[in-house]
Amino acid sequence: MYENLLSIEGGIEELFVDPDPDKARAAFRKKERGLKNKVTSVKEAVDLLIKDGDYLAVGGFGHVRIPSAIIYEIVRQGKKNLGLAGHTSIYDSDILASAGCMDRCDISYVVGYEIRGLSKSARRAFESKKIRKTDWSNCSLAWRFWAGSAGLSFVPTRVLLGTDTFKHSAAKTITCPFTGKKFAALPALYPDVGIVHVHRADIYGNCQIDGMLVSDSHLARASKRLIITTEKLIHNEEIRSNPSATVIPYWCVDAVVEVPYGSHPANMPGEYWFDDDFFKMFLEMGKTEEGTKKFYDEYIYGVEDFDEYLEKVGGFKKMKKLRAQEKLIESGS
Amino acid sequence: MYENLLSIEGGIEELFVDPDPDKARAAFRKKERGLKNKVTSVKEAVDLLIKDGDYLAVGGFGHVRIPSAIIYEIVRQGKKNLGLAGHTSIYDSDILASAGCMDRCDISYVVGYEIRGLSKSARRAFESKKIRKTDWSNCSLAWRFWAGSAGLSFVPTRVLLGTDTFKHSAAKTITCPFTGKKFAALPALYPDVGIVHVHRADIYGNCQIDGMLVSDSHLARASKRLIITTEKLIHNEEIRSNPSATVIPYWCVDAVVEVPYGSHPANMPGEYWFDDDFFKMFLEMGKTEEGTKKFYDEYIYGVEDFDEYLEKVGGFKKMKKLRAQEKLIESGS
Amino acid sequence: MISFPLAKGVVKMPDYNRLELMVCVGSRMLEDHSTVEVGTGVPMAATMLAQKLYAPSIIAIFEAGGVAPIMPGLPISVGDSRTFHKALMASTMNDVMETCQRGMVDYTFLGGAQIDMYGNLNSTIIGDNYQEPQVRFPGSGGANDLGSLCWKTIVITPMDKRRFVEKVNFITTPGYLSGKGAREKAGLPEGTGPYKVVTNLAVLGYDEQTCRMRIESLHPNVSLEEVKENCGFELLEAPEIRMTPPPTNEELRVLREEVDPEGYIIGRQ
Amino acid sequence: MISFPLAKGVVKMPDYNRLELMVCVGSRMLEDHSTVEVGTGVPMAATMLAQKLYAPSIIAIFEAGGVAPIMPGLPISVGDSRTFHKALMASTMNDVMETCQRGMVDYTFLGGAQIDMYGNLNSTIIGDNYQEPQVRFPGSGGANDLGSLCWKTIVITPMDKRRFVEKVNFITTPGYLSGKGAREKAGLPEGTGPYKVVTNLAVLGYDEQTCRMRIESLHPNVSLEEVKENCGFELLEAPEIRMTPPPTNEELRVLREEVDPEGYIIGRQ
Repeated sequence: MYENLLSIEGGIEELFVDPDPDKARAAFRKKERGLKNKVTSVKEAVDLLIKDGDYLAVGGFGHVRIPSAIIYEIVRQGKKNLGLAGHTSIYDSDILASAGCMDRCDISYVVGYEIRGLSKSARRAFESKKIRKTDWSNCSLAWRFWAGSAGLSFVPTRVLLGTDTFKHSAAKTITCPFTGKKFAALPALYPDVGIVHVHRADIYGNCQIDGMLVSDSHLARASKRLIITTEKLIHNEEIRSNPSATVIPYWCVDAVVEVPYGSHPANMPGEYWFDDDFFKMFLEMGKTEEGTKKFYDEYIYGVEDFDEYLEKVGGFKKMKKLRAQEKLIESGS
Repeated sequence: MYENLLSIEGGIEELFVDPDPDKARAAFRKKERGLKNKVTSVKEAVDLLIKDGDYLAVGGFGHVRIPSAIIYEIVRQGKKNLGLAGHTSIYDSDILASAGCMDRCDISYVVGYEIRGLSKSARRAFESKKIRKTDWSNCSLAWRFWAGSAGLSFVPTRVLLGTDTFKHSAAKTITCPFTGKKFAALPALYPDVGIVHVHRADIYGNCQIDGMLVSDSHLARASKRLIITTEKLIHNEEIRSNPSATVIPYWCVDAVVEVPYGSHPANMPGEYWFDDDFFKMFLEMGKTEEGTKKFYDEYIYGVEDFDEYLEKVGGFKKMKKLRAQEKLIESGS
Repeated sequence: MISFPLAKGVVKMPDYNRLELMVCVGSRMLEDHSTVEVGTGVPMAATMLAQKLYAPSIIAIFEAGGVAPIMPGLPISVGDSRTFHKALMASTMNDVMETCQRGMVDYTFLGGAQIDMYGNLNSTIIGDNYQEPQVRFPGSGGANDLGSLCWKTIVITPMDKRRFVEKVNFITTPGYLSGKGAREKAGLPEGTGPYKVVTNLAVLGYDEQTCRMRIESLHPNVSLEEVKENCGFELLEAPEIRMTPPPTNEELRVLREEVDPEGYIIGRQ
Repeated sequence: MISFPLAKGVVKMPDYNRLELMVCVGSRMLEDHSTVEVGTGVPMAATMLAQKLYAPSIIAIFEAGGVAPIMPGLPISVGDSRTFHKALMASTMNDVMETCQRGMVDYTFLGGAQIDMYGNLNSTIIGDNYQEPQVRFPGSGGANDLGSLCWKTIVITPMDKRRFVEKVNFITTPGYLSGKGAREKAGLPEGTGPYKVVTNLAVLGYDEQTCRMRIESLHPNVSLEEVKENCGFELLEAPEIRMTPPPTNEELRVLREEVDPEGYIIGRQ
């Protein structure tokens, strides 16, 4: 039964983040435990908490509930050599990769926009060897976050096995000591910085999210530093009146920024629908390098902050329209 | 780094449940997928879904949110040779063990009533070799449920290691293929029958729980059959109006029974407080075998069903008092 | 062996395009009262059509956590708010995939850029150099997870020699890998694997003994030869090859008016 | 070596019992703004008293999922509704223990039936026959998890030779196991382990070199000899042994009136 114990197979690509749980514990030990007011600005959060070379994990689902304001600010501040967990990473990874902020990526889904097709700008970035790549599946990254949130160095799973996705991952096989069966051991993923956009948070960072969590509760816990943007700041009493709704506790959080419409052009469940026109424009402009450059000049470098960006993309009028679409309210016009 | 791969240490006690994930999958494959009305009675649920020799897992926290009506009915129907996950198992395991329904137990916590002290009746049962025992910790059982809910055969953890709890468990050590570090591998736990008391459920078995879930979302998923008792049946539309609140989906569930006050004498968070007088009486009666026999004769064999039991323990008047205590309402008298 | 008389050159009805055809045929594959984990794109439209016509009680599951929604419109993403609209549960990716891993999900419904005779799917790269490929596709997304863990994998994809290839550039998602028994040997759950491939020309299945792809039914006005010509590997033939019933007016109406009025899927021709 | 003059036979003040003493002394151990995972029994009372007097912002965590409640009264159970009353989060056992496992929890605060010189705790059995013990205690509960995973373990337990033993019958919860380095060798997280033992006679700590238990402060009117006489193994002594300040009137008032008015803990003498 145990003859396989020593015959470990392994993926051949690079493991970007050390899964050692004791090193992670040493980092978590230093995190603030007290209830401190962590409210800050997008600019300051990115400036103070994201360093060149950091490995990032972004919450949401690529074009759903993503922290757009932080992503844009990372580009605006010209952060370099970032790593990224490309976990159903769509607009977020495209913006970072096409701007040249990244040099490595754990990929489960990039380049594609689901039914909107592929992004040319993302393809240019990811087809180049300037971004070192290691492939995974969506849930293998989600399980890697889980293993990190659980303070482990690995988790056994039954995915990846037998495929080139395994070969081009950094997973290894492991034999179950009870059944002798073969599993894919996935290394825990402890991002340097997690970034999550939520519906509501208090000043300490206790967060509520409506709808699917995707992997965000684990991603948030596994991250050594965590930036929260929130549609709304709420009073701590609201958190305490419904403690079952807290999906990310304050102790994971290092910065809280209130950014209404902070996920535009993404869908924010229950709040606003995709900005389809914007995505269409973005994918069209992305077809050429010049178009991409123009997009960044106009929508990122050309604005001071996210509020100015919102005005540029259509302001309150547009937001009202996206809200109506999300709420399934027929427009009168 | 891998010299330890073959030096597996293992606990010496019995592993009561097969952790083979493919055998579990074969059982789960047969479960009903359709939305069927599963509402039934306590009597029928126990009669049809619990067989002599089955291994049970009980939700809640031993004297908090436990499915008392089902526990009593198991005794009333004289089920035999049951196994139990004694996962913070207090009044539930005591009732089953003292009645002679059990012949094996994975123990993390039995016999004790937290600050109320030890139970003599439970001690008589668990100090006898009639119940075969294997020891664990609370979260090692919770993680074993998680591994079951995740369709695995094991999960690595950093508990139990170095102790007699490990020695008298059925855990094994495993070496991480990434770090070479030693972990305790816990075998997945797939109970034959899970039993969970919830605040609200619809007729299909979609469940909502207020407050802490303890391990119930995983316990429910890992169980091959699942009985739900609920304080209140609610319409499916209520479930659909707040899908984030569903903690156990209907497909896990085989029977739904509406049992108001169904956790008495336990605390039902948000609904009613412990019946302290009842626990005092139970622990006092349990001091002698005669007292224990008298308790069963009076409160279990001597009543037809849980409604009759509720009348015996004080009826609406008592329930109103326990509600007031839970709601922190000063009584007028 | 072919049980109906159709020859090449018969005039094709112009009243539906190949995506509409695939969506309609795909929608008939799903058993009512079963669980299906729905991939992005065409499978979403097929599942929604199935719910409206054939399998009102099918339980659609989406990898970001949505379970059994009543979809008010075609989701753009398998993680958007339509995938948990009036759902039975809005959960997490881990919960959904763990549900698949413990054997509770009957079908998964996927797309794919390339497929081989064993149903192995490539959605990662074209080219030999992984770090510098000719084309970078999205990668697995949830496809590897779902194709590994669900009992039966249904693929919907149009058919041509560039897609149906002898050897895929990269096995993103496991089919039967190198043939019978290979999945189990690799460690994948027992008894899982490819089930059907819905294309614009035919419905394909798998030979039980060899796990190789075979032709099971031909779409209206499509000949066996045409199917073979559009496939880069040798296709086996089922003992009896049927004719796929053409899309019905009802299917097309519901698809065009209710499922995808904006033409996100069926307008991509 | 003893820095204050106290002899055996001094009349003890009768104004508090040994449980009140332990709770008051225990309540002073916890640093404000730290995270503490609270075990059942005496630790709950000590933590609640700490919150009211010394560490208003301490973050109490309970193993069933309660995080930072504003407790309206003493919990009877570490899983009851008081442990999440106006809490910051009502979560799961897995979440709480995983939080401990990843190094976010500074202290755990436990009771125990037996303890040895390395701080190993027994709460499982008395007797040599595991399947048929003389006494069956509850078992680990969360104690093994917490004593394995939290950074510092504080134990509160009254002191006598049956409790403080050379060798515990059963190591339920790891202290330093067999001495320095043994935890790490066993696979437990680096840098964790026993921190203090609060008894009715003294506060004990651990010698850094040997990981053996040592006397750090004597309670009012307790002599070094008395402590040693009530211990079944050789106790080391800290370089400087202090006197524990006695329970203050304020501590006793709050404990009796606000924390445990029903005497669940302090009335168990």
